[in-house]
Amino acid sequence: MIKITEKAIDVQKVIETASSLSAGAVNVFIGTVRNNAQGKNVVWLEYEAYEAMAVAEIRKVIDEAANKWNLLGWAVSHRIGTLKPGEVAVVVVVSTPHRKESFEACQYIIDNVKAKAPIWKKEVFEDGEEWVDARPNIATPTN
Amino acid sequence: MIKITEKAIDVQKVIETASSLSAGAVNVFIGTVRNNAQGKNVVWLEYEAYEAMAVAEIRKVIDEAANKWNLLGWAVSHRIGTLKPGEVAVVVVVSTPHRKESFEACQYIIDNVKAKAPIWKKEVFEDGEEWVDARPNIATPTN
Amino acid sequence: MKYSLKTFGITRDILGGKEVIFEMDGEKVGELKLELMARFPEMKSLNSLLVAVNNAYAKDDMVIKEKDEIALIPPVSGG
Amino acid sequence: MKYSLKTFGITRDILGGKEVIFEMDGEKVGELKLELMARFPEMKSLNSLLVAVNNAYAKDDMVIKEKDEIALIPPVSGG
Repeated sequence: MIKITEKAIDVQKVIETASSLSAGAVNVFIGTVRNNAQGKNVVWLEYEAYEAMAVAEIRKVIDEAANKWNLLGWAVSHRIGTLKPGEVAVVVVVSTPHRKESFEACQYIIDNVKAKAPIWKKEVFEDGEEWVDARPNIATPTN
Repeated sequence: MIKITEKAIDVQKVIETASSLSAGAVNVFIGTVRNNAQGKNVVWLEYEAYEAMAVAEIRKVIDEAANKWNLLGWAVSHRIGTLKPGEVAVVVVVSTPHRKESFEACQYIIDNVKAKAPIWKKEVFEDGEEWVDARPNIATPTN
Repeated sequence: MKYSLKTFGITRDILGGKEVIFEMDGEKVGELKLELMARFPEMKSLNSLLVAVNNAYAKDDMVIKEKDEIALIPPVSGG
Repeated sequence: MKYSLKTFGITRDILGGKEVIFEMDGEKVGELKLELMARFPEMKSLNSLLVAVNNAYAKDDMVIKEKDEIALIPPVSGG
Protein backbone atom coordinates (compact mmCIF):
# COMPACT_ATOMS: atom_id res chain seq x y z
CA MET A 1 0.00 0.00 0.00
CA ILE A 2 1.26 3.45 -0.93
CA LYS A 3 -0.75 6.32 0.46
CA ILE A 4 -0.42 10.11 0.48
CA THR A 5 -3.01 11.42 2.87
CA GLU A 6 -4.20 14.56 4.61
CA LYS A 7 -5.63 12.51 7.47
CA ALA A 8 -3.75 11.50 10.61
CA ILE A 9 -1.92 8.21 10.01
CA ASP A 10 -3.09 5.22 12.05
CA VAL A 11 0.24 3.43 12.56
CA GLN A 12 -1.36 0.20 13.75
CA LYS A 13 -3.45 -0.03 10.58
CA VAL A 14 -0.46 0.59 8.34
CA ILE A 15 1.40 -2.20 10.16
CA GLU A 16 -1.55 -4.54 9.65
CA THR A 17 -1.66 -3.95 5.89
CA ALA A 18 1.98 -5.04 5.70
CA SER A 19 1.78 -8.15 7.85
CA SER A 20 2.14 -11.73 6.70
CA LEU A 21 1.74 -15.08 8.45
CA SER A 22 4.97 -16.36 6.96
CA ALA A 23 6.95 -13.35 8.19
CA GLY A 24 8.91 -13.52 11.42
CA ALA A 25 10.07 -9.91 11.36
CA VAL A 26 8.38 -6.58 10.88
CA ASN A 27 10.33 -3.35 10.85
CA VAL A 28 8.55 -0.05 11.14
CA PHE A 29 10.01 3.41 10.67
CA ILE A 30 7.94 6.33 11.89
CA GLY A 31 9.00 9.85 11.05
CA THR A 32 7.52 12.35 13.49
CA VAL A 33 7.49 16.13 13.66
CA ARG A 34 10.17 17.39 16.03
CA ASN A 35 9.39 20.34 18.28
CA ASN A 36 12.70 21.97 17.36
CA ALA A 37 14.86 22.61 14.30
CA GLN A 38 17.87 24.86 13.75
CA GLY A 39 17.78 25.62 17.47
CA LYS A 40 14.30 27.13 17.26
CA ASN A 41 10.85 25.97 18.36
CA VAL A 42 8.79 24.49 15.54
CA VAL A 43 5.19 25.68 15.73
CA TRP A 44 3.95 23.50 12.89
CA LEU A 45 5.01 22.03 9.55
CA GLU A 46 3.34 22.28 6.18
CA TYR A 47 3.81 19.27 3.90
CA GLU A 48 2.91 19.19 0.26
CA ALA A 49 3.33 16.51 -2.39
CA TYR A 50 3.24 16.20 -6.14
CA GLU A 51 0.95 13.29 -5.49
CA ALA A 52 0.83 11.23 -8.67
CA MET A 53 4.59 11.46 -9.12
CA ALA A 54 5.26 10.79 -5.43
CA VAL A 55 3.29 7.55 -5.63
CA ALA A 56 5.18 6.59 -8.81
CA GLU A 57 8.59 7.33 -7.24
CA ILE A 58 7.74 5.43 -4.06
CA ARG A 59 6.62 2.47 -6.15
CA LYS A 60 10.01 2.43 -7.92
CA VAL A 61 11.76 2.39 -4.53
CA ILE A 62 9.57 -0.50 -3.35
CA ASP A 63 10.30 -2.43 -6.56
CA GLU A 64 14.04 -1.94 -6.03
CA ALA A 65 13.74 -3.15 -2.44
CA ALA A 66 11.68 -6.16 -3.51
CA ASN A 67 14.51 -7.10 -5.87
CA LYS A 68 17.06 -6.94 -3.07
CA TRP A 69 15.13 -8.50 -0.17
CA ASN A 70 12.33 -11.00 0.36
CA LEU A 71 9.48 -8.61 1.15
CA LEU A 72 6.44 -10.55 2.33
CA GLY A 73 4.52 -7.35 3.03
CA TRP A 74 5.14 -3.61 2.86
CA ALA A 75 3.40 -0.27 3.24
CA VAL A 76 4.35 3.39 2.91
CA SER A 77 2.06 6.12 4.14
CA HIS A 78 2.97 9.82 3.99
CA ARG A 79 0.97 12.61 5.51
CA ILE A 80 0.53 16.03 3.89
CA GLY A 81 -1.01 19.26 5.11
CA THR A 82 -0.46 20.91 8.48
CA LEU A 83 1.32 18.84 11.16
CA LYS A 84 2.07 19.74 14.75
CA PRO A 85 5.06 18.48 16.78
CA GLY A 86 4.65 14.83 17.75
CA GLU A 87 2.43 14.01 14.78
CA VAL A 88 3.36 11.22 12.38
CA ALA A 89 4.60 12.43 8.99
CA VAL A 90 5.59 9.11 7.43
CA VAL A 91 5.38 5.41 8.17
CA VAL A 92 7.27 2.66 6.36
CA VAL A 93 6.59 -0.98 7.22
CA VAL A 94 8.20 -4.12 5.83
CA SER A 95 7.65 -7.75 6.72
CA THR A 96 10.33 -10.30 5.94
CA PRO A 97 11.11 -13.86 7.03
CA HIS A 98 14.05 -12.80 9.22
CA ARG A 99 14.98 -9.69 11.13
CA LYS A 100 18.23 -8.52 9.52
CA GLU A 101 16.60 -8.04 6.14
CA SER A 102 13.64 -6.24 7.72
CA PHE A 103 15.98 -3.53 9.03
CA GLU A 104 17.92 -3.29 5.77
CA ALA A 105 14.84 -3.10 3.56
CA CYS A 106 13.02 -0.58 5.75
CA GLN A 107 16.05 1.69 5.93
CA TYR A 108 16.58 1.44 2.17
CA ILE A 109 12.97 2.41 1.54
CA ILE A 110 12.83 5.41 3.87
CA ASP A 111 16.26 6.67 2.73
CA ASN A 112 15.22 6.54 -0.91
CA VAL A 113 11.70 7.83 -0.39
CA LYS A 114 13.18 10.84 1.37
CA ALA A 115 15.71 11.37 -1.41
CA LYS A 116 13.41 10.87 -4.40
CA ALA A 117 9.73 11.36 -3.64
CA PRO A 118 8.53 14.85 -4.62
CA ILE A 119 7.34 15.89 -1.17
CA TRP A 120 8.25 19.12 0.58
CA LYS A 121 7.98 20.49 4.06
CA LYS A 122 8.01 24.03 5.32
CA GLU A 123 8.97 24.65 8.93
CA VAL A 124 6.96 27.36 10.61
CA PHE A 125 8.74 29.01 13.54
CA GLU A 126 7.51 31.72 15.87
CA ASP A 127 9.43 34.31 13.87
CA GLY A 128 9.27 33.05 10.29
CA GLU A 129 9.08 30.05 8.00
CA GLU A 130 11.36 28.14 5.69
CA TRP A 131 11.17 25.40 3.05
CA VAL A 132 13.46 22.70 4.44
CA ASP A 133 16.71 22.11 2.53
CA ALA A 134 15.64 24.45 -0.28
CA ARG A 135 18.65 26.72 0.11
CA PRO A 136 22.11 26.43 1.64
CA ASN A 137 21.65 26.56 5.40
CA ILE A 138 22.62 29.97 6.72
CA ALA A 139 20.72 29.65 10.00
CA THR A 140 22.18 29.48 13.48
CA PRO A 141 24.04 26.19 13.86
CA THR A 142 22.27 23.66 16.10
CA ASN A 143 24.00 22.09 19.08
CA MET B 1 9.57 0.29 29.80
CA ILE B 2 10.63 -3.35 29.99
CA LYS B 3 7.80 -5.83 30.16
CA ILE B 4 7.51 -9.61 30.11
CA THR B 5 3.84 -10.43 29.73
CA GLU B 6 1.42 -13.29 29.17
CA LYS B 7 -1.09 -10.93 27.56
CA ALA B 8 -1.24 -10.05 23.86
CA ILE B 9 1.04 -7.10 23.14
CA ASP B 10 -0.63 -3.87 22.02
CA VAL B 11 2.00 -2.57 19.59
CA GLN B 12 0.51 0.91 19.41
CA LYS B 13 0.68 1.30 23.19
CA VAL B 14 4.30 0.16 23.29
CA ILE B 15 5.14 2.72 20.62
CA GLU B 16 3.41 5.43 22.63
CA THR B 17 5.40 4.70 25.79
CA ALA B 18 8.60 5.23 23.78
CA SER B 19 7.65 8.44 21.99
CA SER B 20 9.13 11.87 22.54
CA LEU B 21 8.29 15.31 21.21
CA SER B 22 11.93 16.04 20.49
CA ALA B 23 12.36 12.84 18.47
CA GLY B 24 12.11 12.88 14.70
CA ALA B 25 12.53 9.14 14.25
CA VAL B 26 10.97 6.07 15.77
CA ASN B 27 12.09 2.59 14.82
CA VAL B 28 10.01 -0.40 15.76
CA PHE B 29 10.96 -4.04 15.48
CA ILE B 30 8.16 -6.58 15.81
CA GLY B 31 8.98 -10.26 16.05
CA THR B 32 6.01 -12.39 15.05
CA VAL B 33 5.36 -16.11 15.10
CA ARG B 34 5.94 -17.65 11.67
CA ASN B 35 3.60 -20.34 10.46
CA ASN B 36 6.55 -22.47 9.37
CA ALA B 37 9.96 -23.57 10.63
CA GLN B 38 12.35 -26.26 9.44
CA GLY B 39 10.03 -26.84 6.50
CA LYS B 40 7.14 -27.81 8.75
CA ASN B 41 3.90 -26.11 9.83
CA VAL B 42 4.09 -24.48 13.23
CA VAL B 43 0.89 -25.12 15.21
CA TRP B 44 1.87 -22.92 18.14
CA LEU B 45 4.87 -21.79 20.18
CA GLU B 46 5.45 -21.95 23.91
CA TYR B 47 7.58 -19.14 25.33
CA GLU B 48 8.98 -19.10 28.82
CA ALA B 49 11.24 -16.62 30.59
CA TYR B 50 13.35 -16.46 33.71
CA GLU B 51 11.58 -13.22 34.35
CA ALA B 52 13.63 -11.31 36.92
CA MET B 53 16.86 -12.10 35.11
CA ALA B 54 15.36 -11.38 31.69
CA VAL B 55 14.37 -7.90 32.84
CA ALA B 56 17.88 -7.37 34.28
CA GLU B 57 19.60 -8.53 31.07
CA ILE B 58 17.34 -6.39 28.87
CA ARG B 59 18.09 -3.41 31.10
CA LYS B 60 21.82 -3.93 30.56
CA VAL B 61 21.28 -3.99 26.81
CA ILE B 62 19.27 -0.75 26.97
CA ASP B 63 21.99 0.89 29.07
CA GLU B 64 24.61 -0.12 26.50
CA ALA B 65 22.46 1.28 23.69
CA ALA B 66 21.87 4.52 25.61
CA ASN B 67 25.65 4.93 25.86
CA LYS B 68 26.06 4.54 22.10
CA TRP B 69 23.06 6.50 20.79
CA ASN B 70 20.88 9.39 21.85
CA LEU B 71 17.77 7.48 22.97
CA LEU B 72 14.92 9.88 23.67
CA GLY B 73 12.52 7.03 24.37
CA TRP B 74 12.58 3.24 24.31
CA ALA B 75 10.47 0.21 25.17
CA VAL B 76 10.90 -3.56 25.06
CA SER B 77 7.93 -5.88 25.51
CA HIS B 78 8.23 -9.67 25.30
CA ARG B 79 5.33 -12.07 25.35
CA ILE B 80 5.44 -15.45 27.08
CA GLY B 81 3.02 -18.37 27.13
CA THR B 82 1.27 -19.92 24.15
CA LEU B 83 1.45 -18.01 20.85
CA LYS B 84 -0.16 -18.84 17.52
CA PRO B 85 1.25 -17.93 14.10
CA GLY B 86 0.87 -14.23 13.36
CA GLU B 87 0.94 -13.23 17.02
CA VAL B 88 3.48 -10.73 18.29
CA ALA B 89 6.28 -12.25 20.39
CA VAL B 90 8.45 -9.20 20.93
CA VAL B 91 8.38 -5.47 20.28
CA VAL B 92 11.36 -3.11 20.52
CA VAL B 93 10.84 0.62 20.05
CA VAL B 94 13.39 3.42 20.11
CA SER B 95 12.95 7.15 19.53
CA THR B 96 15.93 9.24 18.49
CA PRO B 97 16.44 12.70 17.00
CA HIS B 98 17.38 11.33 13.56
CA ARG B 99 16.59 8.20 11.61
CA LYS B 100 19.96 6.51 11.11
CA GLU B 101 20.53 6.09 14.82
CA SER B 102 16.98 4.82 15.32
CA PHE B 103 17.71 1.88 13.01
CA GLU B 104 21.11 1.20 14.57
CA ALA B 105 19.89 1.36 18.16
CA CYS B 106 16.79 -0.75 17.55
CA GLN B 107 18.80 -3.44 15.76
CA TYR B 108 21.43 -3.44 18.50
CA ILE B 109 18.76 -3.91 21.15
CA ILE B 110 16.85 -6.75 19.47
CA ASP B 111 20.08 -8.54 18.49
CA ASN B 112 21.38 -8.42 22.04
CA VAL B 113 18.05 -9.16 23.71
CA LYS B 114 17.78 -12.27 21.56
CA ALA B 115 21.35 -13.29 22.39
CA LYS B 116 21.30 -12.60 26.12
CA ALA B 117 17.82 -12.52 27.66
CA PRO B 118 16.94 -15.84 29.31
CA ILE B 119 13.84 -16.53 27.26
CA TRP B 120 13.10 -19.78 25.45
CA LYS B 121 10.67 -20.95 22.85
CA LYS B 122 9.44 -24.40 21.96
CA GLU B 123 8.03 -24.97 18.50
CA VAL B 124 5.05 -27.28 18.44
CA PHE B 125 4.54 -29.01 15.09
CA GLU B 126 1.80 -31.41 14.04
CA ASP B 127 4.13 -34.34 14.69
CA GLY B 128 6.26 -33.25 17.62
CA GLU B 129 7.87 -30.36 19.44
CA GLU B 130 11.31 -28.91 19.92
CA TRP B 131 13.09 -26.29 22.05
CA VAL B 132 14.51 -23.89 19.47
CA ASP B 133 18.31 -23.87 19.11
CA ALA B 134 18.75 -26.15 22.12
CA ARG B 135 20.58 -28.83 20.18
CA PRO B 136 22.53 -28.95 16.91
CA ASN B 137 19.97 -28.82 14.12
CA ILE B 138 19.51 -32.28 12.61
CA ALA B 139 16.12 -31.57 11.02
CA THR B 140 15.29 -31.44 7.33
CA PRO B 141 16.98 -28.42 5.76
CA THR B 142 14.60 -25.61 4.84
CA ASN B 143 14.47 -24.16 1.37
CA MET C 1 6.43 27.64 -27.16
CA LYS C 2 4.07 28.00 -24.22
CA TYR C 3 4.61 25.56 -21.38
CA SER C 4 2.39 25.07 -18.38
CA LEU C 5 4.54 24.61 -15.29
CA LYS C 6 3.37 23.06 -12.04
CA THR C 7 5.24 24.58 -9.12
CA PHE C 8 5.96 23.12 -5.68
CA GLY C 9 7.57 24.25 -2.46
CA ILE C 10 9.82 27.23 -2.81
CA THR C 11 9.38 27.39 -6.62
CA ARG C 12 5.73 28.28 -6.06
CA ASP C 13 6.75 31.18 -3.84
CA ILE C 14 9.25 32.37 -6.46
CA LEU C 15 7.02 32.03 -9.52
CA GLY C 16 3.93 33.17 -7.65
CA GLY C 17 1.42 30.57 -8.81
CA LYS C 18 0.48 26.92 -8.63
CA GLU C 19 0.35 26.48 -12.38
CA VAL C 20 2.28 29.05 -14.43
CA ILE C 21 2.32 29.59 -18.19
CA PHE C 22 5.91 30.06 -19.31
CA GLU C 23 6.80 31.10 -22.84
CA MET C 24 10.24 30.57 -24.34
CA ASP C 25 11.97 29.66 -27.57
CA GLY C 26 13.83 26.62 -26.18
CA GLU C 27 12.45 23.09 -26.38
CA LYS C 28 14.61 21.24 -23.88
CA VAL C 29 14.51 20.73 -20.13
CA GLY C 30 17.98 22.27 -19.75
CA GLU C 31 16.90 25.37 -21.64
CA LEU C 32 13.83 25.69 -19.44
CA LYS C 33 15.99 25.64 -16.32
CA LEU C 34 18.38 28.28 -17.68
CA GLU C 35 15.53 30.50 -18.78
CA LEU C 36 13.85 30.19 -15.37
CA MET C 37 17.08 31.21 -13.66
CA ALA C 38 17.48 34.13 -16.02
CA ARG C 39 13.99 35.49 -15.44
CA PHE C 40 13.77 34.55 -11.73
CA PRO C 41 17.30 35.03 -10.34
CA GLU C 42 16.16 33.67 -6.94
CA MET C 43 16.04 30.24 -8.61
CA LYS C 44 19.84 30.28 -8.62
CA SER C 45 19.92 30.28 -4.83
CA LEU C 46 18.28 26.84 -4.57
CA ASN C 47 20.35 23.80 -3.60
CA SER C 48 19.04 22.08 -6.72
CA LEU C 49 16.34 22.36 -9.35
CA LEU C 50 14.98 19.33 -11.15
CA VAL C 51 12.23 19.13 -13.71
CA ALA C 52 9.72 16.31 -13.96
CA VAL C 53 7.97 15.57 -17.23
CA ASN C 54 4.85 13.43 -17.12
CA ASN C 55 5.52 12.30 -13.54
CA ALA C 56 9.16 11.26 -13.97
CA TYR C 57 12.44 13.08 -13.45
CA ALA C 58 13.71 14.41 -16.80
CA LYS C 59 17.27 14.91 -18.05
CA ASP C 60 18.43 18.25 -19.41
CA ASP C 61 18.48 17.07 -23.03
CA MET C 62 14.88 15.88 -22.97
CA VAL C 63 12.62 17.65 -25.45
CA ILE C 64 9.40 18.98 -23.95
CA LYS C 65 6.11 19.58 -25.68
CA GLU C 66 3.34 22.00 -24.86
CA LYS C 67 0.97 19.22 -23.81
CA ASP C 68 3.46 17.60 -21.42
CA GLU C 69 2.84 17.77 -17.69
CA ILE C 70 5.88 19.73 -16.57
CA ALA C 71 6.70 20.25 -12.88
CA LEU C 72 9.45 22.14 -11.10
CA ILE C 73 11.04 20.06 -8.37
CA PRO C 74 13.07 22.04 -5.83
CA PRO C 75 15.04 20.05 -3.20
CA VAL C 76 12.67 17.45 -1.74
CA SER C 77 12.24 17.22 2.02
CA GLY C 78 9.62 14.58 2.73
CA GLY C 79 9.66 12.25 5.69
CA MET D 1 26.46 -29.18 49.50
CA LYS D 2 22.81 -29.06 48.46
CA TYR D 3 21.95 -26.59 45.73
CA SER D 4 18.49 -25.66 44.57
CA LEU D 5 18.50 -25.37 40.77
CA LYS D 6 15.89 -23.51 38.74
CA THR D 7 15.49 -25.17 35.35
CA PHE D 8 14.28 -23.67 32.07
CA GLY D 9 13.54 -24.86 28.58
CA ILE D 10 15.15 -28.17 27.70
CA THR D 11 16.97 -28.43 31.04
CA ARG D 12 13.59 -28.77 32.77
CA ASP D 13 12.70 -31.67 30.50
CA ILE D 14 16.05 -33.33 31.23
CA LEU D 15 16.08 -32.79 35.01
CA GLY D 16 12.34 -33.40 35.33
CA GLY D 17 11.40 -30.51 37.59
CA LYS D 18 11.06 -26.75 37.81
CA GLU D 19 13.20 -26.47 40.94
CA VAL D 20 15.55 -29.39 41.59
CA ILE D 21 17.69 -30.10 44.65
CA PHE D 22 21.15 -31.12 43.51
CA GLU D 23 23.75 -32.44 45.90
CA MET D 24 27.45 -32.50 45.12
CA ASP D 25 30.86 -32.00 46.71
CA GLY D 26 31.97 -29.21 44.35
CA GLU D 27 31.48 -25.52 45.14
CA LYS D 28 32.03 -23.88 41.77
CA VAL D 29 29.85 -23.20 38.75
CA GLY D 30 32.18 -25.22 36.49
CA GLU D 31 31.98 -28.22 38.80
CA LEU D 32 28.20 -27.98 38.81
CA LYS D 33 28.14 -28.10 35.01
CA LEU D 34 30.46 -31.12 34.86
CA GLU D 35 28.49 -32.93 37.53
CA LEU D 36 25.21 -32.24 35.72
CA MET D 37 26.64 -33.63 32.49
CA ALA D 38 27.93 -36.68 34.32
CA ARG D 39 24.60 -37.48 35.93
CA PHE D 40 22.41 -36.37 33.01
CA PRO D 41 24.37 -37.30 29.86
CA GLU D 42 21.68 -35.64 27.68
CA MET D 43 23.04 -32.30 28.95
CA LYS D 44 26.10 -32.90 26.77
CA SER D 45 23.95 -32.74 23.62
CA LEU D 46 23.00 -29.07 24.19
CA ASN D 47 24.55 -26.34 22.07
CA SER D 48 25.55 -24.60 25.28
CA LEU D 49 24.85 -24.60 29.00
CA LEU D 50 25.24 -21.49 31.11
CA VAL D 51 24.54 -21.00 34.77
CA ALA D 52 23.08 -17.87 36.31
CA VAL D 53 23.69 -17.02 39.94
CA ASN D 54 21.43 -14.45 41.56
CA ASN D 55 20.05 -13.26 38.20
CA ALA D 56 23.37 -12.79 36.38
CA TYR D 57 25.45 -15.04 34.14
CA ALA D 58 28.22 -16.68 36.19
CA LYS D 59 31.71 -17.75 35.18
CA ASP D 60 32.95 -21.29 35.78
CA ASP D 61 35.26 -20.29 38.63
CA MET D 62 32.50 -18.59 40.62
CA VAL D 63 31.88 -20.10 44.02
CA ILE D 64 28.24 -20.90 44.74
CA LYS D 65 26.52 -21.11 48.10
CA GLU D 66 23.47 -23.03 49.13
CA LYS D 67 21.37 -19.91 49.52
CA ASP D 68 22.20 -18.56 46.06
CA GLU D 69 19.52 -18.47 43.38
CA ILE D 70 21.03 -20.80 40.80
CA ALA D 71 19.48 -21.26 37.36
CA LEU D 72 20.38 -23.46 34.41
CA ILE D 73 20.38 -21.50 31.16
CA PRO D 74 20.24 -23.63 28.02
CA PRO D 75 20.61 -21.83 24.65
CA VAL D 76 18.22 -18.88 24.72
CA SER D 77 15.73 -18.41 21.87
CA GLY D 78 13.60 -15.40 22.68
CA GLY D 79 12.25 -12.98 20.12
